[in-house]
Amino acid sequence: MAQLPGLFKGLGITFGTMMRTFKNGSNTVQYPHEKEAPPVRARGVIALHQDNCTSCMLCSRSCPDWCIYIEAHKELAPPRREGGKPRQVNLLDRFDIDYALCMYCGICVEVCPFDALFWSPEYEYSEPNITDMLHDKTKLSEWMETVPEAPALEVGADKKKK
Amino acid sequence: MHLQKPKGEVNQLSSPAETAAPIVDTARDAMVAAIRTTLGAAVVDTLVKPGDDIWVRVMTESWCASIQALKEAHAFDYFCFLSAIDWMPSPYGRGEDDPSEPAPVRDTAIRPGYTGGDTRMQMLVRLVNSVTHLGINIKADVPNDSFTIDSICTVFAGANWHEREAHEMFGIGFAGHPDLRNMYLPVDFEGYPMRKDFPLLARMVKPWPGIVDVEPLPGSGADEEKDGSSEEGAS
Amino acid sequence: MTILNDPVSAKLGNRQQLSYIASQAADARLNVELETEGMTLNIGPQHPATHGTLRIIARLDGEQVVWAEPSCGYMHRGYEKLTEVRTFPQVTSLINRIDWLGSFANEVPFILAAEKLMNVEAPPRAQWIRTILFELSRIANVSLFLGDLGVQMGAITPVFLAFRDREYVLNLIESATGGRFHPNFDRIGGLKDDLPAGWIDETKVVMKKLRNFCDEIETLLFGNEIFQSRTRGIGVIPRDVALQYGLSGANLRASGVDWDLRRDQTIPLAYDKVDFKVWTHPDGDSFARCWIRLQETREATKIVDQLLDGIPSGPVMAKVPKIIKVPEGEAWVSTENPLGEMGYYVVSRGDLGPFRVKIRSASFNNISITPWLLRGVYVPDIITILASLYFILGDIDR
Amino acid sequence: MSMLLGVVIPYWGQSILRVVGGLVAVLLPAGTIVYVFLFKMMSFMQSRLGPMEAGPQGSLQLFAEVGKWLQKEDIQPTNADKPVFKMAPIIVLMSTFLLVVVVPFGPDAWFTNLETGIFYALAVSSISVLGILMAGWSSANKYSLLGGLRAAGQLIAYELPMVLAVMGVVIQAGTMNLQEIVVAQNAGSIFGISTFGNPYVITQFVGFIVFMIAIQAELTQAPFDMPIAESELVSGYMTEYSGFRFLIFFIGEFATAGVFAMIASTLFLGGWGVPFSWFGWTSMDSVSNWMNIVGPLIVFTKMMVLTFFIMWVRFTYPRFREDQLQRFAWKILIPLSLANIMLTAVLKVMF
Repeated sequence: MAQLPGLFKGLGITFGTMMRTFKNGSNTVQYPHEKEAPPVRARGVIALHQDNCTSCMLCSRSCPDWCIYIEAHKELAPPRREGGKPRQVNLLDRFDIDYALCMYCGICVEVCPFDALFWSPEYEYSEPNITDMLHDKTKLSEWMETVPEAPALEVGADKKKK
Repeated sequence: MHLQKPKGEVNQLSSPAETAAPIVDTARDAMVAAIRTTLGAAVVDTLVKPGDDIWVRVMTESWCASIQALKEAHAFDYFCFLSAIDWMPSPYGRGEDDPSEPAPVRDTAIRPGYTGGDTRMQMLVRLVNSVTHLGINIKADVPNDSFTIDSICTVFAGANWHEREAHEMFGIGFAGHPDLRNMYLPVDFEGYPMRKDFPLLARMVKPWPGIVDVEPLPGSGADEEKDGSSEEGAS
Repeated sequence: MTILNDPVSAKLGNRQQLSYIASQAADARLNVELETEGMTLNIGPQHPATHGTLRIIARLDGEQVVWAEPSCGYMHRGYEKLTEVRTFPQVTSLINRIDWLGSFANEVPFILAAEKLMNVEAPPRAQWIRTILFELSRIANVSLFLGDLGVQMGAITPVFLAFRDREYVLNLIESATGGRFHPNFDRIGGLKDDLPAGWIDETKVVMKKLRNFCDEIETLLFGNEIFQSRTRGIGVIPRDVALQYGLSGANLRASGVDWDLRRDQTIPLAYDKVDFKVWTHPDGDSFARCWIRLQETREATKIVDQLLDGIPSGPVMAKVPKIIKVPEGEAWVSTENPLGEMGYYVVSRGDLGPFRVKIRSASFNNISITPWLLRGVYVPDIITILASLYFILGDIDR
Repeated sequence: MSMLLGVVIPYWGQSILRVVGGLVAVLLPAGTIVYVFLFKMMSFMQSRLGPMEAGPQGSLQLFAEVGKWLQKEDIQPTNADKPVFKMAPIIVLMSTFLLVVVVPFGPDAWFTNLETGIFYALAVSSISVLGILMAGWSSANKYSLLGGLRAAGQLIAYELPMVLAVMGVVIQAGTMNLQEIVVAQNAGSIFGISTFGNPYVITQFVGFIVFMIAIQAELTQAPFDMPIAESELVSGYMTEYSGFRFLIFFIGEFATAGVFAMIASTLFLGGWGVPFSWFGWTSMDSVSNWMNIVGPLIVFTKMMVLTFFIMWVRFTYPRFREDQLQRFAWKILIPLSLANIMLTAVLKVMF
């Protein structure tokens, strides 16, 4: 085999691959019919947990692309304890992420101090019209259902979360 | 040929660096001393950060000659890059100003970096010795009135494109460069994009979304705390 | 330290010199014999061989190139300017788009430069994982190069094999970082997160597949006599010219310069913990460049394997303030990226963002040699030379 | 062809049969080659499945493609030499039809039985060069021009080894009539063993290899695809073509591959016949009438085997450079085939 000129060995590689594909099937996936599950950490779409959001603007300010728009107003909520003072809370009026601008860096999810933003591996939300790529808070909240549990860490990882 | 650099004491917990013992980098100190002898009066200032790098600032007039001398006498034969630095801070900041309010006053005083400098523009070249792998950063002032300096194309052919880039981005002229055409920009482009006073339009066309604040509670004073307790949690 | 395993070159002796003389002779022959009117051929910006939008204006005499001049800038995104309006954590999301095939490798030198200025060092576990991901992005990048090399020469199968096996590496990068192409996983002081469970075992399996892929490509392409006749003695870059133009990475090592930034500089990455070969080749021709990259991919899989066995346990993030202000100063850090030496000269003014970032990308220097290199070659050789120099448009134009 | 399966066919019937048969003989192999080799074999060699959506296993993909091309706008460059530009693809396809005319498919199933069939085949196969040159010149595109010129240089260089390779067969068979070459192979014997007849692939092995290499170059398939080199010349002479005209080039490319493979199987693999000794046939006259039905299938099978090799090489190898290709043709193939002719002539005289 080693004596064969490279030309014939090359033919062997392509023929071998063909036979392997016949036997073991292809390496490709017939996309609309079968789908590969993206990894748990995949940055597909950002989901918003509205109850946790205090509209602190941190995500909007740390976004490199300026694609998060937040509007909110203050309101008085009933006190937590009986007889306490009414609390002042921020209520979200608008929480939009423009996915036409977003570059999926994940900084907003990371800076959120109240765990209101999550990554979901969902990826099928392309739109024929670019303006539809602006997801409002209702749509972002709907993604919450698809947010997976954080994966277990590899051996040797520091167990306590920072 | 494998240069063992003394590794600087580095603090994992980012406590103040003063506690680290002073490090001596004999190889770099010797190199700087040698360079001072070779270049003589052409050297304006030098800086050695032990275990890190060498900075040498040379006279504008002897820019090309110094680099030639460094290449020939000290075997800095590998041309890494050539660029320029505009030391004038940008009057626009990061483009996060509120357009409805008067623009904040910014400090635009020119404050040069390592090895000093007297002008707004400074050239920066990095050369490496391909055998000892010792690198050197060479700086030179670019005169404020003419923005022109000698080309080093004749010394390092690879500087050709870098000088063209610096020319169109910073507006620096290179005397003796064979072909100072634009590399990236269209021929009729006006202005020098990398100069600090050239506005970045992407940050001008729309206001920063972070400017918007939470609307205050109806009836409360306008000078109430701006956006709740959340910001403190971050800082 | 030069390790040479290429039997043909060993037999031919000082091939680099010989073919350099031959190319000079070809150069002299130009315009002497059979002088014709000539034709200007505009290759690109939309051309299958230019990996994007590089444009090469070539003056031809028949099929021979009289002069050729690349014209870039069709993809200039002004990253140096953009970094000036971003904070340090925001910059990494931007710069991993410079060389989009090996994006994690772009983040590392910048983060190291910022860490150098802040006098912070990532914990050992973070350094090891950084190094593993760095090598994985090298494998992802160069394996595509090996496939693409076939397409540039008209063989269509290698590229599909490359895509097939690169997919495994991208899956690994994605499952660890969350991003297939733009991981944005590196943080000042460490990494965003630790590895997910089971990742190490998966990686070991993939590294075996990749070594197998390298063998396949070696047989399919490098052993092919047609491939050899197309690349041997073509586009010869002698050592001194390579240094003058600032060529780096495999292009420089193919010209016989034994210099690898992974080995030859002290850098807070785990390269000093592993045992690897730095391949060099004396020829300096297209074949040498491609061959070095093939060997480096193999070597990278071995580096990953060694690192996987010895990852220390511990945290992956040093203690850094939540709002990062980098102290005033200047720092230069460069690493041996898939395309060559990639470095950042970071100037900080003690602000949230950098004052000036000079991005020294490998492809810019690697391509700047083309006007010199393309003189006197034939049109098909333009393609093989460009393919063997291996550039990525984002890395030229930044 | 006046009698088929023992039935006398009137002249109008013959004409209809010729037209239909010609179309089938060109288009059917082309379609099969595209589906089996280009869509499926190439995909499997690359660990993928190829088209799967149109029809079972994507078998109707070709019709979808044809439909797509027919819809597309027929773009003609402003500076193009329009009449020449329009005519070029037709000339290329025409040479394919002219070629298939002399291929015998059975004892009586042939379109025309020329005494100098192989001479005619080699002559008309060069017509496609004209079409390619016309396409390259008239497109008003430098890539097309370079591609056209490369094609011309290459096709001329490879005509010669091809003719010389066939010469060995002609000497051995003693005839230029393709029908007689088929009979000579199937009725013949090697050293008295007539079990396999005398397919010239054995005795003319060198000629066979040279012929296959030459048709690989003639068909501009990799490793000789410089005229259409998509990574250098975008698509060479086809760059400016779109829609229906491109479709004609496309059909032409694969139909010519099929027809050349048929000619090669006729010259070297015994064509439509099976070794006559299997059925006790001795000469052309004793061959069963059923061979007129089975023959085309046999030719088709042999053609598919040969095309498999052509395509296998095409999907595996990188391409040569133009000057290397010329050197290969003139310095290796031509001396080789000349030596083959001399050897054949000497052996012919000896035995």
